[in-house]
Amino acid sequence: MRIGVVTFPGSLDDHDATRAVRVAGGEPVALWHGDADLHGVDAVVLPGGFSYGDYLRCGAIARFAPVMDVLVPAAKGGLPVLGICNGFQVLCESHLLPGALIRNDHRKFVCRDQVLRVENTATAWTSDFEQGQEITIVLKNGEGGFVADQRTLDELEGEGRVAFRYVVRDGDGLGGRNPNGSYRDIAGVTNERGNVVGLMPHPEHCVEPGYGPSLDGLPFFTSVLTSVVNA
Amino acid sequence: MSTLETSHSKPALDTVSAASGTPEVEQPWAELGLKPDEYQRIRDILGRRPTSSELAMYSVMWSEHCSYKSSKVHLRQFGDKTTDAMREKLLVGIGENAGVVDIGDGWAVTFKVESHNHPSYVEPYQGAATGVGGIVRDIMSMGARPLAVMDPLRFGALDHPDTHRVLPGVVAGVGGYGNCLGLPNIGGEVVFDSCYQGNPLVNALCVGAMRVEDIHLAKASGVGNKVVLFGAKTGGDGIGGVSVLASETFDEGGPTKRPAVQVGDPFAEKVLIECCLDLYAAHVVDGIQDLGGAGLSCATSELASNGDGGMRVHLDLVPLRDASLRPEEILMSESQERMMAVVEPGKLEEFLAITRRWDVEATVIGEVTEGDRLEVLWHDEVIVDVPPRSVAHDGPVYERPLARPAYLDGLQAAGPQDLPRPGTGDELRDTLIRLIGSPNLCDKSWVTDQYDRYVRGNTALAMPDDAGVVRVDEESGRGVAISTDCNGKFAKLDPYAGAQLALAEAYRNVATAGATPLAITDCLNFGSPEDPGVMWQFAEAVRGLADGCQQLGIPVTGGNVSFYNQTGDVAIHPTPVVGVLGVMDDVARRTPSGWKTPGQVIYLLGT
Amino acid sequence: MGTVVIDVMLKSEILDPQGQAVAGALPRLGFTQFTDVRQGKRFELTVDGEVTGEVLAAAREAAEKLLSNPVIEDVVRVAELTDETAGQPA
Amino acid sequence: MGTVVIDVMLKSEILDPQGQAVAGALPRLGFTQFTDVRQGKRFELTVDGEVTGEVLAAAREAAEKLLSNPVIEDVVRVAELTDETAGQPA
Ligand SMILES: Nc1ncnc2c1ncn2[C@@H]1O[C@H](COP(=O)(O)OP(=O)(O)O)[C@@H](O)[C@H]1O
Repeated sequence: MRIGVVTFPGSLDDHDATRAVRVAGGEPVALWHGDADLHGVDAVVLPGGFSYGDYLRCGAIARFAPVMDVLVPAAKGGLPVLGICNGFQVLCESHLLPGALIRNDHRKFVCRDQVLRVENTATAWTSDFEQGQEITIVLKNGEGGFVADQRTLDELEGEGRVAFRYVVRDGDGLGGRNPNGSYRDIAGVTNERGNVVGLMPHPEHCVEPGYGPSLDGLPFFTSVLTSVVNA
Repeated sequence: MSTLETSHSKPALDTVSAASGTPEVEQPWAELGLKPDEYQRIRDILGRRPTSSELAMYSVMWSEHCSYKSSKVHLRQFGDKTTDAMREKLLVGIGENAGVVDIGDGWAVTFKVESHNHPSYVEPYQGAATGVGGIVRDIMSMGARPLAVMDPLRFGALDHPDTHRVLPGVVAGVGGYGNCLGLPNIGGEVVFDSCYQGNPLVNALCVGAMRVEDIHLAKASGVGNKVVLFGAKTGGDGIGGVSVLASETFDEGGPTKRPAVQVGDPFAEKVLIECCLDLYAAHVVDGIQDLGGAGLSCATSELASNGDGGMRVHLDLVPLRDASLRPEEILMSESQERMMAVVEPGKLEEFLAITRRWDVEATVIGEVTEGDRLEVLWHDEVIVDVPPRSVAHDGPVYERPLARPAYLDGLQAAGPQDLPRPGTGDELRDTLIRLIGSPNLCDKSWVTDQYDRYVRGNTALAMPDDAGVVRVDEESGRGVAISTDCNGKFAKLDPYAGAQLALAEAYRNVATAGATPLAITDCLNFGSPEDPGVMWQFAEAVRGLADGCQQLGIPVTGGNVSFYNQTGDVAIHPTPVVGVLGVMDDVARRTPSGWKTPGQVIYLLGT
Repeated sequence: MGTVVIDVMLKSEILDPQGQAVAGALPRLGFTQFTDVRQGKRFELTVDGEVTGEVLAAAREAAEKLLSNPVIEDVVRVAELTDETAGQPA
Repeated sequence: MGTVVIDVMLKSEILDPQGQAVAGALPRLGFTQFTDVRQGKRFELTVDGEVTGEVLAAAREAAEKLLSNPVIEDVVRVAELTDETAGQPA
């Protein structure tokens, strides 16, 4: 099972994503932004970071990288793609996923251990979770506020395409709000087919005992191995 | 920019031959901060008056900040009091960009703490950001991959309006730059005291690792080897002070505005890190130096001084962001995200292929020459011809007068015995609440949550623990623990003991995390060295630290001195920030602070 | 040498945290007359020659394709930078 | 209801990483005519009534005091938003 991890200039968590694929039992394959070739991989991870510094808008410039020219049609054809944080932003800018990510409502970067609820276990990246399961993974972003117009939001809800939601609880230090101002507490979404998933929090930081707050990130990567076998 | 042609046609270029023929020309050495005897010494070294470019180089390299002229005589103790046993794990000691220690299994670790205090007061965000950027390049230039950063910070009173300008900017700058570089922030300090009101302290530490055989040094050797400048273009950043020179050479109107602040581009630095690591892996780098304070003046003179030949640099080949820059200004520019490498001609093609892959601009601007001179040319005219050692290493050394401050007796006599004590339960409760609610003791997550502590997935401990712990070797789990500490109030009461207390605290924090302490870095933040009282504090603190290191048996491997942290006559508390680094076989076995499960037994150790 | 100015603003239905922060800070500084603030981006693109109709058309295309995200933003202006659009903060 | 536009740009001698990133991306998208790009901020401040001289003066003061950092930025425009300054991206 070969899973590609794309490196853009400014990618930061490509190394972690590679490790997570390996820990889950897959074979990581390094993909380069300037190389318009997926090298026959079975799935792709777009990792976190600040591609091109994210100076214009997060993911806006990475979207035009040569590797995206081959990734976008492949994703439309059913290739499993996971976008984490900056990767999620790239997927939105590429219109593979709806909506956009804007500056956190409190305008600060935030790094914390965050509880999410898994809302959809029918995707290529979530099948090893239980419906409604609560997981704790790392959240770290400056521009993680998920926004879209009302119609799109209603459509996402109606079609069950909200994949993850921030669990908002009293006493978690956020005053009853989600960590970045995302509309309807949306942390991650999927496309209709369920092969493309994007989320702001970072499962790849939660796969090894002793590092990170949990092992709750592992099922993302084991799910895709199963889904590729079953495909 | 259309200014290029005009600047060339200006007749005012001050060449070596012009300088030889015009010994009587008045030069603005005093405005550049040189003392009369220092200027005379430059004339003696050169046997003529310096050119304006040479004057610029000497003035900045002989500044307190670059030459350590007031601190050198004291810092020597760090070497003198280091025994052979303490040196056992030391691969590179004081004198290089950063010290390097052997942590076993063929791994070497380098770490260092530096200050960026004054720039962070002027422009908090960019000052702090470029402070992080600078220390990370220091670590990169040793051949290492940077692993993590830390940020010991000191601010004025929390409720002072200016703190509301400085603190959010500094924290956002440290985070903005470090987060974008993909370096976990694994610790630091946030301390409030009104003594830092006009002089906040922004210290930044970086730790990096490499295989022992991959250590790189800042030296230019091998006649015919190429000198390559790579990374960002050179702009007019941080050359405010040198404008007096430029204005001498401009006929009308003076130079265009030169910014006093540098703006960081963390994306450019991230790309530079990856590019450098690819260059090291391909073995195409013979010597390397980062460009920080004093820019090209520092990089060229240090590389040449540490090497075994001379160096010739064609300054007009330096890629510019602002074409109106004069040669003096190009030599001085503190533009960020630049590096200088020495490359064998046969490896140049491969070197350039790697920089192209990362979209990093690289330009051959000179070569290593026979002989022992550093020559800088501007369109084929020689504008600098100096012995590089005289610029980089043989600057002035001062034994400044010391005097124990008179106020100390009173301060030390006023012990806690005279303080009111809580008498009732209510008073005790009130005291406790005030303590735990005070900005110096309260939870710091409002700061640290703005820093990425997880990136690269090797962080085994970070805030709120007393030491940061990161894995170096992913196979074995071998890694390092680091803590930085200092209590400026203790150091004010007794700088000798205060420095030792800082050392002891950092040492304990590393040890209790489960690591064996190996090495020390320090950032000595003080007032003006021209004040004998401050100089006495400094001397005492260094003596205390050196003695403490000897007792603990671990060496100081590098650090930084920041003087002139004072407003008018009032200096900050002496603040010798000490960083201790320890090693662990497997960082997954580290000990967090704080109990985990009910039923655990609590022991109190020590006296 | 000519310059094209491109202005991009968040759509009015999208939350603008930066604009809100400014709106919150203004009254504290004594500016009570402003009822709302939105923050957007201004780009200045330089060309070597004149700003021709062709250049403006290219700038418009770049604005739509790269400089703005139509999901959240509107391009509100693409124009040659003249002295008058530059304006003088007297 | 009136609106004041305030434009703030980095001083020309200050490094502009944002503009550089855009300048680097444009040629890759086939836009080769642009030789430089600078990125700044645009603020739109709303007032309930007319944009009077007083309002403009207040906006100018707010621009200098809060909306720009004089160490690295210049306020390049403070003006009433009219249809014409709004411009139409045809
Ligand atoms: N407080 C200090 N303790 C130990 N070594 C120091 C201290 N300050 C400076 N040094 C060492 O002196 C040398 C010269 O400083 P350096 O870092 O090269 O200066 P800069 O980086 O400011 O140009 C370095 O090796 C540095 O580690």
